[in-house]
Amino acid sequence: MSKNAKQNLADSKKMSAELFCLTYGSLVTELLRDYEDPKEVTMQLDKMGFNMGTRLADDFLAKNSNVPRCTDCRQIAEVLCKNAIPCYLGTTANSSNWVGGDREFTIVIENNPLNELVQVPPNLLAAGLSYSQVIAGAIRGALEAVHFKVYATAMENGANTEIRIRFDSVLKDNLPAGEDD
Amino acid sequence: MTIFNIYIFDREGQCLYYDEWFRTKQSGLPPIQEYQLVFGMMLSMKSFSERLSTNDSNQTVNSFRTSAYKMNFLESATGVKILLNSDPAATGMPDLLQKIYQAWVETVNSPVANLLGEGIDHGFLQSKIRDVVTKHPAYV
Amino acid sequence: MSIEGEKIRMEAKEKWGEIAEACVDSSEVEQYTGLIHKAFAHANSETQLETIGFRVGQVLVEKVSKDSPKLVTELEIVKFICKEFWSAVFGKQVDNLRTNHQGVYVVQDNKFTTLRCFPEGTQYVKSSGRFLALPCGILRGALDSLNIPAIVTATVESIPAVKFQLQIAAKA
Amino acid sequence: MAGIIAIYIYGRENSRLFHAVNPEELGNVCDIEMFVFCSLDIVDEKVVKSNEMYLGQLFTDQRYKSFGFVTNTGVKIVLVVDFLNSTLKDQDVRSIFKRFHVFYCKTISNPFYTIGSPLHSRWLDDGCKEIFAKSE
Repeated sequence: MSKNAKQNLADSKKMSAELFCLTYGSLVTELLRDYEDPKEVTMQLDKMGFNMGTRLADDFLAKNSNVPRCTDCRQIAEVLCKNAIPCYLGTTANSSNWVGGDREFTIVIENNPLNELVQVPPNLLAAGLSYSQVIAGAIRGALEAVHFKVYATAMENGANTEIRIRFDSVLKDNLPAGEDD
Repeated sequence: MTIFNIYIFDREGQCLYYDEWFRTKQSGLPPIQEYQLVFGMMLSMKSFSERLSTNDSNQTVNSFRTSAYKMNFLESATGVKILLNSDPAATGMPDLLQKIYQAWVETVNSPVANLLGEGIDHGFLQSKIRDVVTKHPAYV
Repeated sequence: MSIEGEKIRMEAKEKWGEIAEACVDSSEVEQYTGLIHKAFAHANSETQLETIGFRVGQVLVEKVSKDSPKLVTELEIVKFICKEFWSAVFGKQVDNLRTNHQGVYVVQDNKFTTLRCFPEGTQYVKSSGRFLALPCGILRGALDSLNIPAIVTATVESIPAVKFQLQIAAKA
Repeated sequence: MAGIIAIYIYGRENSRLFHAVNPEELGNVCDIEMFVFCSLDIVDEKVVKSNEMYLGQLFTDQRYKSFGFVTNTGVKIVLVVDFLNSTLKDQDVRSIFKRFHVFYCKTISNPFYTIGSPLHSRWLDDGCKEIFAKSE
């Protein structure tokens, strides 16, 4: 690709990232006008993320055929940090403070682009607004699509966003009637 | 070398898509039963190949072959199952299956499909999949 | 979510249709505000998207116009929107711009970015409206920031081609 | 960049959005305010004639001189500099305005900021520390 074509591509990627973050921010403030209660807005963001996540799983798997099948949380965290989050958020992530026999861990998303230019008012934070909960919802939705039931909550920590994930259970494939596997 | 037909199932075993290119013999079953047969075959294939496995390494069934055809499998972690029936000597099938999976994601799985509720226009999916299959070297 | 939304909205509309005739004065109507809201929620999902877009446009145009030359006349501003702003935000320049020189501009984009997942042709034209509310808001917000109050509407004859009408409000 | 006294940002209808005065000049804030008001009138005059955002020097009295910058969206930035300052080149003033325009863009990108209301952000604060720090 010629130099300025590459430059245009880089610009358009950067601009579409800004467009996405600005639109998301404007959506959050619109929800706050609609629901007034920040906790309710956080739940709406989680639901929205969940619905996106259920479809993102297939989108991600179609684009990354080399991703191994995950069977435990360590592998899930590895795929999230090394493939999924860089692919969709264009930033790096790593997992930390594993407890409960590797069933509970935190994904730390460094310099989360979603809230890079965002200053959430302290009163909203205190009242339970979790600005990046859509990401936690998307992770929960994507993992449910691959039969892992988890709980996920997002917390802001300076420029980073931490997603606390707790594994719940493996969802069995529900077979069509009459098919006894 | 050629590609005979294709089945796509969702996680619950519902046949989302069927298409054929070179098929001279029919199964004699109504389509619904044929789809259930194919889906049941894939589940059974998976389960007994696991039971007979000599070690507990994580394995996937990629295909089974007869003298006349090769049934190629792709199952995504989300449970989407694609079965492509091809000439026994056909090569590059895993790559073709992955491209079909991408075509399915871009149409049926796209945000538009969900919003429109009644599901994406079948022709849209058909044109995409036929385009991918007919352009593949194994398709004569 | 959207299918149930549609069903709920339809039922609410029918129920409101029956009740509406029976209502004699406004006090009676008040009891049904919840029902009315549900019945006409569909419309406000597009207005909400447009409002969201408006704010995005106001900010985006500041960034995009940062490095462009000084824009003075209305035509210069609309051209800037159709070239630099459109390609920065919607990925390509517009395909055609026409004006009647009385404050109405018609902008044609033959492959509009928010409709690219749609199957081409006319089959889904009537449900593409929701996908154009946000871009209309973005354009209205951008024009507003450049001191051009306008009404932005979009029409689709055949996906993915879209015609945007910019009606510039007469200067006070 | 010695001798930077203050920086003021105004919205389209001349509503004040931001101002910062060099900590060493806090004693004469009133004079600075008066000086900026005069500079603002010159901005409105110069905007019509100028064919670029940078308006160059606006106004001067024996103590201060001011430079102006207006964005396409009508946001005005006024920079007040010590009259005796000679080290500050035109290029430096332009780059200050460019940087503050970026800070302005970042600040209004915060979804919780209402357009047209006073600006508060770490970018603007850090920017001011930087331009005021170098002045001896």
